[in-house]
Amino acid sequence: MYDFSKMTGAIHDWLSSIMPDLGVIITEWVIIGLIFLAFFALLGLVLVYAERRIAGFFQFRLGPNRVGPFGMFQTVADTVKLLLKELVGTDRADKFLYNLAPFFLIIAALMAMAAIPYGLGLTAYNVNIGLFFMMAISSIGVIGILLAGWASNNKYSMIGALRSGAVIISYELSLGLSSVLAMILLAGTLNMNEIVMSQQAGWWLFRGHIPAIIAFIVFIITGTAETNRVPFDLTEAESELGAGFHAEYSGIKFAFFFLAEFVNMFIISAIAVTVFLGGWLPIHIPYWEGFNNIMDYIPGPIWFMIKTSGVIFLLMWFRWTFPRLRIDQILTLEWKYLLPISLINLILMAFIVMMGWVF
Amino acid sequence: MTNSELQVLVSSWMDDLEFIDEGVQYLTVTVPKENLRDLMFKLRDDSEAAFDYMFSLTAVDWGKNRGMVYHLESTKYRHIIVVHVNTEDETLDTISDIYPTAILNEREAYDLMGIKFTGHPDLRRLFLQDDWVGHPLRKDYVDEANMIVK
Amino acid sequence: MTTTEIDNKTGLVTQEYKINMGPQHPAAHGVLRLVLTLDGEIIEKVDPDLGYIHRGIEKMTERDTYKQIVHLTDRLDYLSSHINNEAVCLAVENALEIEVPDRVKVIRTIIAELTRLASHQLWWGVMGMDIGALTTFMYAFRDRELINDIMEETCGTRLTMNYNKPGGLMFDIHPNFQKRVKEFIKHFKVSLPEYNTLLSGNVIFKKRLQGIGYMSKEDAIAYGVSGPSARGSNISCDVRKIHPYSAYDRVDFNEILMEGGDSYDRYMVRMKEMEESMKIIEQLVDNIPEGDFETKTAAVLKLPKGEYYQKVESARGEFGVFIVSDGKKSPYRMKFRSPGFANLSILDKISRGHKIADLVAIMSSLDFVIPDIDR
Amino acid sequence: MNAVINYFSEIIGGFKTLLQGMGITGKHFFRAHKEIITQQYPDNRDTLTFEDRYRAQVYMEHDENNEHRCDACQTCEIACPNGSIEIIFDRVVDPETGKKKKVLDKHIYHLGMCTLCNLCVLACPTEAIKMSHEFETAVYDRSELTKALNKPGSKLKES
Amino acid sequence: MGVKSDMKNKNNQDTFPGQVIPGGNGGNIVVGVLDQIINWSRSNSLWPLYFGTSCCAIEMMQTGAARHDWSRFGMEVARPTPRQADVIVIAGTITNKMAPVLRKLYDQMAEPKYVVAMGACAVSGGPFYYNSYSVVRGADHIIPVDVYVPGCPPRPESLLDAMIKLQEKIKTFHNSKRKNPIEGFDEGKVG
Amino acid sequence: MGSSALVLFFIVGVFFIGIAVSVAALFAPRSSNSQKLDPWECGIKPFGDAWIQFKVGYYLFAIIYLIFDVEVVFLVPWAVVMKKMGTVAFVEALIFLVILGIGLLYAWNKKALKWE
Repeated sequence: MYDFSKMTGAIHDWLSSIMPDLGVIITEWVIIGLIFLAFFALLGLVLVYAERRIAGFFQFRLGPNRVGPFGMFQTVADTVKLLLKELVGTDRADKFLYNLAPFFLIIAALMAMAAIPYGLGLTAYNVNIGLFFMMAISSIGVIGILLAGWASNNKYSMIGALRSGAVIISYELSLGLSSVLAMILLAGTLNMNEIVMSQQAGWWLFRGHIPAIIAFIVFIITGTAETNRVPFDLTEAESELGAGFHAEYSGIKFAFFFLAEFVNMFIISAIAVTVFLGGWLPIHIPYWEGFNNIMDYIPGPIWFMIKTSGVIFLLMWFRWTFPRLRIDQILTLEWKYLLPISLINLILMAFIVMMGWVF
Repeated sequence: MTNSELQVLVSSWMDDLEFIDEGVQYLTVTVPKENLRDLMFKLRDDSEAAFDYMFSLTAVDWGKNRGMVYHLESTKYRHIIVVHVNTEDETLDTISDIYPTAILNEREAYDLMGIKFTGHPDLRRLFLQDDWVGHPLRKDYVDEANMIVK
Repeated sequence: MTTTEIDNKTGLVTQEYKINMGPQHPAAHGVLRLVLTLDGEIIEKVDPDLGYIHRGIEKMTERDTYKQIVHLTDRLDYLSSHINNEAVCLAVENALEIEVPDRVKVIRTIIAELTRLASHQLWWGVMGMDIGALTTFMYAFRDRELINDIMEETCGTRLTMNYNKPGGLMFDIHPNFQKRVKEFIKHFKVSLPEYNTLLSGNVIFKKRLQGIGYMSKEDAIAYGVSGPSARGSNISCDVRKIHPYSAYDRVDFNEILMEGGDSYDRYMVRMKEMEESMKIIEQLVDNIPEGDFETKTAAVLKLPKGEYYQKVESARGEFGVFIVSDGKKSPYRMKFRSPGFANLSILDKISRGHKIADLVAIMSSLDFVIPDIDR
Repeated sequence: MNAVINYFSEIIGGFKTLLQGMGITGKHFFRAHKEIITQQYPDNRDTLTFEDRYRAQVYMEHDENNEHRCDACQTCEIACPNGSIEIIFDRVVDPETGKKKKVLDKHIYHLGMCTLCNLCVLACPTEAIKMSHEFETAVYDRSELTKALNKPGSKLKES
Repeated sequence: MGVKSDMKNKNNQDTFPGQVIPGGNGGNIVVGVLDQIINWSRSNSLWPLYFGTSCCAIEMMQTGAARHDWSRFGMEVARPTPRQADVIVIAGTITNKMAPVLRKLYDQMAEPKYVVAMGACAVSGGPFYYNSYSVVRGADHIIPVDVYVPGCPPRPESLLDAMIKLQEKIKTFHNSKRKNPIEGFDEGKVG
Repeated sequence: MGSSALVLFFIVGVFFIGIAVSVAALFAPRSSNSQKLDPWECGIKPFGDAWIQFKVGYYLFAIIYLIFDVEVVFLVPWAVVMKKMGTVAFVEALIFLVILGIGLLYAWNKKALKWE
């Protein structure tokens, strides 16, 4: 297992040897900032493209395939177009909040990405309350949606925004309570890297008995709701509200919402992978030593991306299968089903941990 | 019920009904406009007639006067009756409280033919803009701005 | 314009507000405009504002000959264009007492049922989309394309076929017609259960529709609701059964009736109607009688003075053609009784107290085609 | 107790229907390579075929001598429900019989108005006009959609 | 409601095929490199507005569906709000009542914006040109149209052909010399 | 990197949006007309303002949520140390969770979990 902190450490040492401390810090900031920004933008492009292609395959069609090889530059074209599209909004909007809303979404998404462990020693913001931080920061994005919808002074946006309020006050609970809390019980830590390391003997999904599986299912459901995707896409519900909260946003500002949705999907998948599916650890099958050794040669970040894509694919699969829930059903689902199940599940998990029945 | 039986039944209710015999498919009756609502109530509530389903309301401009043609069917007995009512002064009593399906249909008739239904809860234009002049389905309607006649 | 009211439960003052849904809205099924009065998300009143696609077809018919009128009816309810054509042709044929050959009757019936299938497929796809399931749309359109191909082969165009003319059909059927129809039926028998698994059985979908938009039997009759929407409220109103026309008297099919009267029942009526349509086609497609595909008619048809009414069962309900003739080559007054217009009139009543999302579901379950309503 | 059993059976039943739905879409996804029915239009132009009866626009048949069969009888103009066809003709005195005869000058066809209802083609007594498959009709300028169907210099075929 | 009165006047002057005001721009053969990049992105990312009024809308949906699949061109991202859309495909009849709505939607769209008139009704009023009292005889009386595609309704391939022609037109724009197509439109000046 | 990463990512985010928006504002074509700045409401002039006293149906949920969310915060430290503490921690948390659960059931029973 290659520890990327060696590499970053080496870079740090080299930089320290050629420039003063302040210079080192600034250089490192610029490098990290650029890398993450590039990664962020690339992720958006790739995920949008992937979604459109995958949607195509679900529906007996091809999806974008004419711009560049296999249509790979489709989203690039879209981005350039959106960048050079006029920014219109209404004159009735609350200008300040209207312009502020995309910042919330994008910055929250960026910060959440900082705490994700992409590989051993490959975390920009390695903090001992990592998971807690992720939970907290990922709910800030919803404030962006609320702001956008309210500030637009468009009734459809308004309804969309208030719906997002309903979703946030519900699904935060199950997301935090059941799934994540139950897994913290198993791992005994909040540090994302330590959670990953604690799964070297096997993924928590399999080692945590049935409670872990229930926690995973609840996590995926609530995660879909947190990212406002079908079947929980009430905030933009095309057939009901037109475009919902971003109806008044055009051009690049709209692109930010689009981007944030996809990046949030990545973040939720990344958490799921970290907590349940062993993060950047390679797939190991017990008693297949040869196979396991070969798997070890594949670097951690690649494993991480493979697993994350798997979860993202699952979310896309949901999107292209399910109808949308209604607002009261969303609340019912959370309060009458997910939350009680999570509570019981948490007790069960605690019981299992107490008895030491974890393999 | 056959048409002749129906005719006997309907004519037993009131006197001044006229039955049209030529060129019609169904039993067709012309009612004076004062008696329209009475007849409609009877047609709907009478247990033997039981015309509960009004499937068509047509406003017709007959040239000298305008009128409505109501097509009624009974979902129980499946017989059909056609009621004609004509008006000289462009007003008719509404039947929208008897047959709610008439609410929109009478608005349409008002919009396109200009028949005013007294007692209608919400008589506005339905299809055309509020500032439209005239009623296009009338035979004497001319609109040089919007209509090119071939 | 907004009224304030005291919410008794919480003591907070909330405002009613009005919102335009349509004419340009994904759920408007075209250009239906509904002015909604809402309190929060709850619908207080639905006021349909029509006419955004009112083209004055009834006025136009007064200047066209009967043969020319047929193509205008394609544009009324474009999803059951063949059935509309058929209604006009039947009305004219009845008036002129033209007896069309058996072959024509059977072919008309088959194509009418294919049209109904295509219409219901589209409705299913769009209904899924309105509820939020995006893939249904593509599944429905995949199967719809096959019908469109059959139409193109026999009738010459895909959507507005104009295949009927007074006295018969425009062409004879294509030699491949029977083969392709049978292929389609075979294919669709596999697809339809998939539709049911994907959407009808889905728990979210059921929860979204069950108990939503309840329409009582009495209300439905009083508002003149017809077609599958009425049959969902247990009203037997299938014109094909009650006043059979074309070849419907010689085929065996069931009139689907549901007891519940909510959106889900209206949905299920249509799903089961597709099976019945397939049954009708299967019975007829191998038994198309030999004969002529048209009766020779005069170049210009003149209907005798009088009134003629013809009702048919279109995909949305009872479509009627009312002709007042004064003996000239054009009708004196022609009225199309559109099923959607009557079905729309009950929308306000059945959607009050529901939420915006329910309104979309109710509208889908009533299956509007706006040009049919506006004419 | 019943309520509890109902509660859980509802969850499990609901879950099952969701999985069934995912099964359908998943099945099609993993069989996509066989099931994709997309016809890649601009690339398949050479192989694209339509059914014989497909109607895309009206055209007038000309033979190799640039002769058509339209005798300017105006039947199609009368049959057309929406005035898409206008026939401009000259009256020429036939030298043999001495009668005045219509000769087609221009058969004007407004493609932009045509509804492709086929009534003109059915009405035509001489089968001069027919429906073609030429579907790539998009233009930048609406006036290009008004066409003269008879080619310049063409004349009536003597029969 | 200036739109409506304008239209009425225009109809008065009209003799078929009517005064045609083309959509403007385009037609330049040589464009710069930067223009090429911008035009490439714009032409390959035409997001249509959800706008269908009648029969043509069905064929438009058919074009979006699996068989013809305009997502291959990146056009499947149909936007319900005009702020985010690039092209209006006017699929169906435009009536006098709808005309101000269409104009408003067009006005609310963010630049650059394009219009495709699909089907006989949108091109010229089609079957409703004569004898109808409520139909606008061609959508180009309301907004400048870039590409016309006749047919009633045109088959999906025809619409795709129109979209490809629109892409070709966009590829010849000079962005620095770009002129707003709506400028002078109401006064009837050819763009 | 420590918590300075948060500052970094904040700056990066601000720059990202700021640059993109200013590029769009500078180079995108513009037009203006009388209708452009109206809010979009399906192509019709909107009725009045959108900022009204809006009835949100989840007022009670929000309160219950608040209670639960605070409680969940208490549970996080417990979850971390649960493994080490064993039975004592389990029983204590059990009591806590049971009380929470009873609270939920009470709210359920009072029909507070019904969207209106």
